[in-house]
Amino acid sequence: MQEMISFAPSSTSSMVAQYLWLIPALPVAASGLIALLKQPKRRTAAWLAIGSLSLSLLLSLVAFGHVLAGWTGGMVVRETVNFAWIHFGYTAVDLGWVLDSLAAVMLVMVSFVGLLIFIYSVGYMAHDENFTRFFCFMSLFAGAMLGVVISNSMLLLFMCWELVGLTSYLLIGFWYQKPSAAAAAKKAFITTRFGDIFFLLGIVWLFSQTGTLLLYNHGAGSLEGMALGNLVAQHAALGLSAAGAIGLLIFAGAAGKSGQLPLHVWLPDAMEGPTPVSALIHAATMVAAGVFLIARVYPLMQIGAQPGGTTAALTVVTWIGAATAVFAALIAVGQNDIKRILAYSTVSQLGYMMAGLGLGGVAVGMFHLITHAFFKALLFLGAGSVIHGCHEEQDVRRMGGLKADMPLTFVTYAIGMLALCGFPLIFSGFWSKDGILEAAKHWSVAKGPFYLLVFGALLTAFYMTRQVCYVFFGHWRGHHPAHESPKVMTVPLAILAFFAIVLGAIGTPAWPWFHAFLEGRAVTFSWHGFAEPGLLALMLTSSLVVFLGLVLGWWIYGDKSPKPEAQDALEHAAPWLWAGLRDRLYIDEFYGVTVLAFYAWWGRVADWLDRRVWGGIVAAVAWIFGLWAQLVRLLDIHWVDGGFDKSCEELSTGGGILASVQTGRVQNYLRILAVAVVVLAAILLWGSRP
Amino acid sequence: MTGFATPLANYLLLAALLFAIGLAGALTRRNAIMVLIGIELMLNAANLNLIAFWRYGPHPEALTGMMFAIFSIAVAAAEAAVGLGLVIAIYRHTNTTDLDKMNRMKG
Amino acid sequence: MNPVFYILAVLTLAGGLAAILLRSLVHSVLAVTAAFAGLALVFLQLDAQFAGFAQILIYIGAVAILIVFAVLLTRSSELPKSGVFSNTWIVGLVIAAGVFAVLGWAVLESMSAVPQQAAVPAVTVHDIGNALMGRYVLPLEIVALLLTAATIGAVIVAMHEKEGPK
Amino acid sequence: MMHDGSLAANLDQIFILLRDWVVGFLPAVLRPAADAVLGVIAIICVFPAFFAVVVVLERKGVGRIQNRYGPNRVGPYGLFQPIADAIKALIKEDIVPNRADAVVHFMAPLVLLITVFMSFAVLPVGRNMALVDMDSGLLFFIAMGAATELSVFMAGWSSRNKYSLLGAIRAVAQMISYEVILLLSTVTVVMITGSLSLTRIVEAQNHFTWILPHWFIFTPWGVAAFVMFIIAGMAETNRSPFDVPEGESEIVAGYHTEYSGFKFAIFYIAEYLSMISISALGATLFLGGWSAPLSFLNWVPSWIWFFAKVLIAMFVFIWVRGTVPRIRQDQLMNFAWKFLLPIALIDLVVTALWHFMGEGWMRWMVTAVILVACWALMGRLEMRNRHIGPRKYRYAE
Repeated sequence: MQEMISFAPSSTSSMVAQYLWLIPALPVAASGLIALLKQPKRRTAAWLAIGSLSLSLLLSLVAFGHVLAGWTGGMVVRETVNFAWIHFGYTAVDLGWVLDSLAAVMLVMVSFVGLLIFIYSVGYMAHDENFTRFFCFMSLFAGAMLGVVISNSMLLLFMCWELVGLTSYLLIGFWYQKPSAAAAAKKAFITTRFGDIFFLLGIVWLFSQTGTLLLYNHGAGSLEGMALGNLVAQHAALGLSAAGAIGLLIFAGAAGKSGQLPLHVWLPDAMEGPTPVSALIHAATMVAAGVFLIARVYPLMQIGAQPGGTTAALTVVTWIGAATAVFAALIAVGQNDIKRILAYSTVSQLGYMMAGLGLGGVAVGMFHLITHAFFKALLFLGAGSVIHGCHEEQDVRRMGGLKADMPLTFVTYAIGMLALCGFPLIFSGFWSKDGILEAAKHWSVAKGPFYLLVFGALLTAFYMTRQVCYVFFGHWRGHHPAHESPKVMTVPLAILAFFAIVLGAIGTPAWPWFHAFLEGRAVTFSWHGFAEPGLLALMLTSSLVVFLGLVLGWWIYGDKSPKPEAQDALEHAAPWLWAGLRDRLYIDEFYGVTVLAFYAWWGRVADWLDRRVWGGIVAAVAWIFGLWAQLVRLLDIHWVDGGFDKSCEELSTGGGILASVQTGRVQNYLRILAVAVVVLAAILLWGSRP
Repeated sequence: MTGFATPLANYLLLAALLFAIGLAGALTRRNAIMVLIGIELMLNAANLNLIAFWRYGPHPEALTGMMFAIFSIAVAAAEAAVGLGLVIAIYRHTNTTDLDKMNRMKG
Repeated sequence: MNPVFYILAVLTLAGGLAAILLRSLVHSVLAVTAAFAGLALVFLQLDAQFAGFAQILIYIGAVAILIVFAVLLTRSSELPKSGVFSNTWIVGLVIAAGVFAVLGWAVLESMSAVPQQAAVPAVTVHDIGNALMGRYVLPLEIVALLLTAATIGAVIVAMHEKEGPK
Repeated sequence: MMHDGSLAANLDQIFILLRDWVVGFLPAVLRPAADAVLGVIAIICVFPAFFAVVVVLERKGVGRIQNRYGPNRVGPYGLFQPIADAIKALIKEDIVPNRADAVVHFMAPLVLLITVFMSFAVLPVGRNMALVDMDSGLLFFIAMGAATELSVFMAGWSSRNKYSLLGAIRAVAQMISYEVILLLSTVTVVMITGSLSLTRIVEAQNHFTWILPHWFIFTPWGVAAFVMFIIAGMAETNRSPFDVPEGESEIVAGYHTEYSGFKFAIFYIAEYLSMISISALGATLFLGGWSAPLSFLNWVPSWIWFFAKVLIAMFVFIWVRGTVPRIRQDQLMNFAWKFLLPIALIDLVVTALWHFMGEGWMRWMVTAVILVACWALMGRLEMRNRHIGPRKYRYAE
């Protein structure tokens, strides 16, 4: 790290920015240390991880305060620290980090949620023998994620991005002895890689066009004026500008990470990992990384848009987001695994965020990201607590009536659920989702997304109600009676619940503090925020939709706890639809018969090539050399060896002769010595005679 | 103790004779210890040469010969210690100090 | 001509001869000690006080004692049945004579070349000390190291497998 | 104190004047030789006489210590006892064991006596009263001391007697071990004065601040060196408590078991003479030789001071002999190699410190502290490992 500092050239960047690298570095270092620990050293590992992350949180808060101070001072803070990593030829590979409002917000969110989940998992993983390994991976993940957040160079971002992917793989397959877990891990890894290929292509293209990897570099970065101008000027295929094309490539990467259609398949399976992992990685932070990425490269997507208008790239993002939202919500209705339901809801919420980005700009999407991070983490931890309490039971049909057994979990879970549904006015989810809907309503291109998103909202409310009814209402249908979880698990729940409520306050139309902060505008409080045309109507409709969903859910599933074996209520009504929903609309099967089948066929072809063609060539070469070797061997035996043995005999006989001089008697040697001296001296003297 | 005029040659001859005697002792006696004694005598002869040349040399104040002699005396002491140690060790293994009997290293 | 030198020379040579001729090993040790003493006196006569006394201190005080101990430890003090001279003693004698002949010849040859007279050098022990601590400090250190190594080596070599060094 | 005509000066230099007067009668050619001869005669007469005094002193002193009268028959207070002893020794039969090695048996005491006498040659008995003022007198003295070992061995080996041989081997081993200590303890003085010449060393101590002399024993390193010197001296001369080589209880009388009559007397004399010479050296090195103990006592002839100091040293020898019990062989060796040697080396370092730290109370503090600390530390160590230390007696049960 030392040379980073010494490299850091920008004298303008403040102390805070100079030392920003500490925030990701601390957890990474912690994970390194934990990796060196012995397995039974649980307390040390936990303390290292939590301590380092809380330090990072502290620093993040400092950074946030720094940006905040700058903003209230009325200027947009964007400090970068860049340095050349490798020089070759005239170009250099630059790395660097940036501190702006976006990064600051994400830093605080990631480190805060991460810390809570760390504390939670101390309780959750208490009985796991690989406790230390778990925390090693977790802190590595935290470090990588924070790295993604602060990185100012496409390359650094990609490194951290891949590191995040790796840790996600490791943690999904944490219980590698379960075949399903191992498979899920592989699936996640491969699918996300698939997206990352496009991402890498985008990066390369960007680098080749702009000649710099840095995003912001005092006007010379690839996201700043001149470079963007060039990018938008030149045209790629099918009417896209280079900027748009690159944007779409990067979006492909983001889609892979954020489980957008059609790459969402890995995310539900990822629930095979421990629940804290699901909460941290697959709900709050990593999956949000895709959204964050789009937000980060937003200028690239946005450039070339007329005021009020939009660009092709953003349109694509919007449509995919909206589609994903509805699609995943639909599937979520048909699931019975508590965590899978949440997983699909995550996917759909991510769809919302993407749509928000595409429709209303960075602030809208990011606001939903932040709020969602909190309440979804809350929901997952609640689910974990439920699973913990029900002795690793995950099927919602085998639960029920837990609101009596686990009151604290119930309350917090309910809060999270309402926030997710977007229960009006009180809960943060309402405001963030409302922002998206509003943006959709005013979208100039098409009304489609708006209706999709509204329908998604309805579904969200519905399937969450269904889940809660199954889990908390009715009577207990499991085997062993459930029990409330320990403090170390419930306290984080409470904290998250608190934030799930209050966070909404910073994004209301009356006081859009968050949006202003991100866009660097001044903010004032005024009720007139609500006075915009149609806003109230919209709020009303969305509230109505939510209520409709809740009521529908309660009406269908209500307080009647059906037998686990019994058919689902919807199944009665429309079996074919239900089957589709239950089987996730056959996406996996579709991939099975297309992609996987193709790969299998190609594998067979390659195998045939290997055996027949290349194998044959290799065998032929080997045979020729074998023949040659035989020839050489004959030569060796009959010719070379003979000569060698002869010479050896000669040597030994000669040695024997010489050895006879070695009488082994000191005095003989002494005599010979003396004689030699005499002779030499005599010669010397004789020579030196005048 | 300054002698009036003993020529250098006398000292050299004395040294030569002593050296020869030492050598004879080393070559003719059976006992290993006697060989060591002979070697000591030879070393002493060499020392005598050094001192004599120092005394009669052009630059006695440079002390070269003297130093050489002193160092060689020290080295001789070390040599005696190690040599006798070896003799004792050999005696321990083969109960003899007779060199004619010690020809294990015969080639 | 100086009688002192001849007396000393005779003493030294007699010591040496006795050392190699006497049959009893202890006697020859004593004789060689006499030779050492005579040589030390010759050093004194050569105005090399320091060297002379060092000679006495080391050879008579240390080496002779060392040899005596070796003699006692190897039970060589009583006379061996087979004679004290090796079977081929005559060869050794001839060679020694040859060496002496060559050396003497060399000395006589170079008689004219070397100076036969010299002023008494004004060298005090102080100068020797300065030289040892100045020009010759490195050799001094090396010799110190050598002596230490030699001592340890001798102890280890002579050490009996079980009990400590004698 | 130059040689002016004053009475004190004449008294101080009386022997020199005497010699010059005697030599004055001879032709100039023979004078150097005559000087030497006279000096030798003086030594041969004076020190045996001194020896006689010491013997009486010892026998009476030890008698007092052991709570008996000691010799009190011959002459007043038994003062003529040594003369009687001498006569007895002379008229006794001189026995040589018949399997003994006659020549060596005869030579051993002579060699001993000669070397001991020679060592007196360099001692400055008084102001410019050293027989030969050698540039490296100290080295000569030590060399002579080393030469005595051989004679001891000769004595032990030649008289075909296992006790003698054992005693001789013990004696030689002990002498070699303690010679190292002796040498190292004297080196400190050489380091300070920068000279091996004994007269020069005495001159270096012949100064006074106010009335107090600059003797080396009045410095921390000096004290340490002096104590070690005395201990080593006792061991060198096989005195109690280091008289293992002639321990009556174990080996009859050590290397001179087989000696009797006059030869034995010579051993006896030689032992005491070497004792005297060692204590004389000690007085010369540490007690300021012939210099006066207090500045205003300068008028007293220097040789009186010298002999007084030697006498005091001798008394210490006798005193120790009377009080301290004999120590075991292994204790003796361990004491030499594991305790005295390290301390001696440390003392060398300390002396160097003293030399380079320059004037002032500081160097007194530092050197003293270092020495005491090391001494205490080593002592603890040795006691804990029980190499030296209190012996456990097992009484008859």
